Amino acid sequence: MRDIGRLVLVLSLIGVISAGTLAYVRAALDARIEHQEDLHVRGPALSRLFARPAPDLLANKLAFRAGGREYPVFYLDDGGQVDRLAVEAAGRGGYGGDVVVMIGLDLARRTLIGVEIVSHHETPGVGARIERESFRAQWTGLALDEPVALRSAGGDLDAISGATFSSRAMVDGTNQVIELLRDHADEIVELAAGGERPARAKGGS
Amino acid sequence: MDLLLLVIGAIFVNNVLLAQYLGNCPFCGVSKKLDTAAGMGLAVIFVAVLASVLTWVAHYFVLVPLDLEYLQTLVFVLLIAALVQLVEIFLKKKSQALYRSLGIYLPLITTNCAVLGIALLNIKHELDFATMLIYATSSAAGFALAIVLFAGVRERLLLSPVPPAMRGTAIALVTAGVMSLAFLGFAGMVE
Amino acid sequence: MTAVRALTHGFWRNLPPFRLVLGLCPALAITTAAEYGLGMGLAVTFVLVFSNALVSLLRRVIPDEVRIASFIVVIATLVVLVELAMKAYFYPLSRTLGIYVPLIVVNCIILGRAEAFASRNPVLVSAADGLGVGLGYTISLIVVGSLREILGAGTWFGRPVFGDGFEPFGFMVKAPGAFLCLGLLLGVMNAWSRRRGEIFVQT
Amino acid sequence: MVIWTPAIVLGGIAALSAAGLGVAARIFRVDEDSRFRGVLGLLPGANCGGCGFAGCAACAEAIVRREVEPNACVLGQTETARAVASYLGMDLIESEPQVACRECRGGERAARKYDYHGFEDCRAAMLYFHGPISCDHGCLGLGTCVKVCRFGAIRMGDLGLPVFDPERCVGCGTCARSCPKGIISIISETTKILHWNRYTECLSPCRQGCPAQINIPKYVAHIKLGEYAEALLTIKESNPLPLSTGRVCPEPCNLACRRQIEDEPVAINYLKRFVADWEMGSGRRLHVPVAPDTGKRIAVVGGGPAGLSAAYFLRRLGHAVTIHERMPALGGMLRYGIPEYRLPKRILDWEIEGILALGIAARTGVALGGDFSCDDLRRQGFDAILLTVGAWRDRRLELRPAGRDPAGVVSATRYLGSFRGGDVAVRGHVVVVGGGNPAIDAARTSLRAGADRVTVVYRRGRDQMPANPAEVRAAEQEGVVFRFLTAPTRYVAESGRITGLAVQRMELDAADPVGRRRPVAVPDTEELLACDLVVEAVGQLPDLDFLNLPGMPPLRVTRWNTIEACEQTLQTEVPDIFTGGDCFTGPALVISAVAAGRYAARSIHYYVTTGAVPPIEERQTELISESLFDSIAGVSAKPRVHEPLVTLDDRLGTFKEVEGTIDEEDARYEAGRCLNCGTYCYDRDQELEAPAAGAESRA
Repeated sequence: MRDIGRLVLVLSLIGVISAGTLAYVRAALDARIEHQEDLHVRGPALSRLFARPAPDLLANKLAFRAGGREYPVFYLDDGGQVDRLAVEAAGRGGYGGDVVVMIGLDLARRTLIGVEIVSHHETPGVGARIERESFRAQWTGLALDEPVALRSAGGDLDAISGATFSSRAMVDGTNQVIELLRDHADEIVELAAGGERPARAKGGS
Repeated sequence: MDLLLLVIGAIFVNNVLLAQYLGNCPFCGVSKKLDTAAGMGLAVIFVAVLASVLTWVAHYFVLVPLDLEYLQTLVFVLLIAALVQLVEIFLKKKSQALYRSLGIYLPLITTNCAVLGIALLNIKHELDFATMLIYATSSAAGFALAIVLFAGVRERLLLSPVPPAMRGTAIALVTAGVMSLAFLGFAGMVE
Repeated sequence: MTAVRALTHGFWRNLPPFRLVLGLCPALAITTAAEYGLGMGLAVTFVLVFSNALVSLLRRVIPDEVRIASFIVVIATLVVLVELAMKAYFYPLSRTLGIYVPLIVVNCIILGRAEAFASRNPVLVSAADGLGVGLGYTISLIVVGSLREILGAGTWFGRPVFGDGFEPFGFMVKAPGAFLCLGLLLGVMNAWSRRRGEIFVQT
Repeated sequence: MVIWTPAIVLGGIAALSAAGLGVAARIFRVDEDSRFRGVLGLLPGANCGGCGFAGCAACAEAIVRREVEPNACVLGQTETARAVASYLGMDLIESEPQVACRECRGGERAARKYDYHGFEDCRAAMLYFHGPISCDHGCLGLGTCVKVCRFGAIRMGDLGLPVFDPERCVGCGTCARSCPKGIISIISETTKILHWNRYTECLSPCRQGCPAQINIPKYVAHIKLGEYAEALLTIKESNPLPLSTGRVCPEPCNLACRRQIEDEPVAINYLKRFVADWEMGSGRRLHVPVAPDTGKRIAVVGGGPAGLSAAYFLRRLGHAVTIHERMPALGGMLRYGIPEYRLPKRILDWEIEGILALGIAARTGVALGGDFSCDDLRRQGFDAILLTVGAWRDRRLELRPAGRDPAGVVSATRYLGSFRGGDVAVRGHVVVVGGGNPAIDAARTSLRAGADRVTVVYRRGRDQMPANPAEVRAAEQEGVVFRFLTAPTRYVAESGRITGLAVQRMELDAADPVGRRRPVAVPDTEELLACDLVVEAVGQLPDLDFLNLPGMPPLRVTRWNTIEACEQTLQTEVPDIFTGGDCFTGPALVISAVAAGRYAARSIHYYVTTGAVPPIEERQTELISESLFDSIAGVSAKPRVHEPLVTLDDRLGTFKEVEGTIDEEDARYEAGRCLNCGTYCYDRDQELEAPAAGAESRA
């Protein structure tokens, strides 16, 4: 029995020390990792949506929790007024998993500025064609108040032929954002305008 | 329909060995004979499914609630190592027949990236429990398929006049490349 | 076995993945470009040096039944450290290498060196061995990566090497190209060794 | 806070895993070969699969079962391989090279069952009626081994047989496994030394006939090609004394030679002597490979041919050997029994020097029993003792008046031994009693030492004489008188000095179907031979008196006064004591002693490394009976090379060597007479079919 005690002791000690070290390092690097993630993952999408260099935009970030999900939200508050938002959502049902989209919103005109793909795992050459400018252009100028749908489901958007799953995931992501805005637009604007940072977004990997 | 696509995708299109490059060391080492390759394939299916279940549970019931996802690699690999060793000890004592056909391949699996890879991919794709089971099984089956096919090819290769410098692992890798090219063709089956 | 000899062995005699046909998965998966090869190689080197050193330190403490488990925890800790550091400082690289960074844990070279060498040798020599094998591995990955990048994308470390007229062999950066490239390189190495009259056991 | 949660979680999981493993390891304990654990502990344990086995455990098991070499692990390399090899007490490939070699010497010579035009692969060809050739040992020549070799070490030679490049071969054994005929083996020097003929092998008759089982066709073929070093090394795989045996061996191999069916046997011993002399004349010694040290110490008691041979082979197997010799110099009967004119001492010295140069220690002038005991040897740390004390006690005629020798009567061993310096003067008429080689040696020595007349008295006929016929012939040429069917009856002495020997005519009784025909005295035929010296050469016995001295093991003695030991292993009843040579068999040939030395070395090697001596299955002891060869088609008569005897004038009155060495041209010619036999096949001088068919049609 003493042997087993020794086994347990040695392995758990190694485990404890490992976990402690990692937790410490992780805590020390957390902020940096999140910033890096924003800069490299969301930055390109953001800068294309708002036509500005990404580092300027990343500071205005908040994480909004609704319906059991967390949505990273970036906002522009030129001249003190929060008028434009970019909300990220994971569109479900893609062929290779979630399609993460970033939707630009113009609150004043209540329209969509556009859509950018943050990440996806679609098949190159097939589902990956959702990245094409010509496909995404359909989003620009859509009204913010109604859910969108593919033509096959009675809506206005043309799906990419052969990539229905991928197109559907984009629509799903868009509708999540539209719903979020419908229910919580004021809270978000208030949060952003107040400059009050909510609890930091939990950075997954 | 979705499930069928998932299965075909996992076995053929995204074959663990030939498209995702996972588990190549035993692929080269153990594929010299057909029966060893088959044993290895079965052992991988067995362990990959078991490990997937264990790591999936650990992930969603321990790591996520405690916000410790960054320990994923560490916890998974520890669990898999312990699991494999346990199964081996158990099989050796309880069923000599099963141990002979499967058990001796188990140690190889501790360091088989295919098993850890499948466990990590389950989480990365955010699969639910049932889908995860199917995905893990078919991915591992893809491994088994590839290694068995490859062993067949290698047995024939022994008879072929290969330039001296290319004999052994070198020609095996080139052959694997050709097989991988063939598997690339499956990409058209889905979508 | 002195530290210097341990260090130099990794460069030719034990050069992975060619001489030691181990650690193939990353060698195949992430060598689509020279840069990724360099990144992966350095990550592996870091893990190897420290895992060898730690295992060598702990070799007398760890009981046999949990030897593999303990080594794996040590290695995994180092790998997660690399993973975190890579995310914090080389984010794009960490995204490209993706799942293959955590998979360094099961790279047989690392556990192999830990068991075959570090668990029997003093700390410094073990670390030197890790450095040697790691650097050898890095060089191999860079070579494979360069070849695949130059042929498959027409660039080297991201810089174009051919004129505009060059049509890259897209095939080289895909899976079949990886196997083919590694196989042919191995063949070339064998041919060279044979010319030099070297004899070695190849499995 | 941030640190504690993960620490507890991971610590918990780790503790659970460890507890689970610990408990499981105890509940599900399985007992296994202890060596397996040991080997597994030495392997890296990374379970990478690089070796081709399913994990380190499977690899360890294969190593323990000796299915693969200790260096099977690709990860561990030299350090691991060395550790595993030393743990198992095995030789490591790295330190002792193993190379592939082919046993068949020409499958194309075997009779064909059908023409094969299928897939160029031996294994495929074997599927059709067990291959196109009828010989079980014959190479099919389709080159499967060439294709499977990963190191390019095999190529197809001109003769349609694979040729192995020892420089490239790593001894992996792939070719041996792929050969469907099983005629490729992976062989190290150690395996060659430990190997003895089996009935299941392809063995030429001469190889079966030689007690030492020298691979005669192989070295003869080397000589034919002018590869003298290879030829000599081939001989030295089974015989460390080519210079001596090349001079004194009566060639039992020759009796079996197939060449004599058509003309005369190949002069095998001349060829052996030729290459041995070639080495001595070349001024440098060939390098003889020695296996890495095993750390075992063996004491050899007796430095005669058996002891020297055993010491030589034990040393080549990697053991530390010390020879203990009673006489002031090594060589035993080679030195003290065989006269100078047959084996010059200078040549013997050179040969023994070469053996000792392998790293063998020798203590001379120390007698077992008098100066040291077996217990002393054990105390000095010897792991095994080999007794090769020879047969030094002379049998005596029961003719001595009052049990005392008159002056002028001497035993052959003492007589021959006294001529070491060659300065003993002999006068008058010398009578030698006996018919063995010692008798002839004594007779010819007497002539050279100045005797006026020499008579050999032997109680049976010429054909029953055990001495070499060639020696008898040479002695007659030199003037020795032989009195066959004559037996001594009593000594005639005057004042204590011999003056004559009374002898009686004998005749042989009716042929006994089993035994030798016994001589019976013919009554009333006694006559007196006046003489000045009588040499009794009527046989020798081992002198085993030392066994009764203190500190000696309780060894049993047979009724022939030889040491009792197991025929199969040469191990005595005391496990660490082995024996061999004349003291086990009674007086025999030098080449038999050499063979016994290697045989004892094999047993001792297994005894000190594994603790037990495995028997040799299907060990070949008798000639394999032949029915195929009552004539040899396609072989034309080709005379044997002449005997290189020195002229009679040069021989008499001196102890100069009587036989010369054949020259290179003759050696190549004589080697060309060899039919290069396998068990069933042989080389023809010319093609058989064409002329025969032509002759028939014309007739």
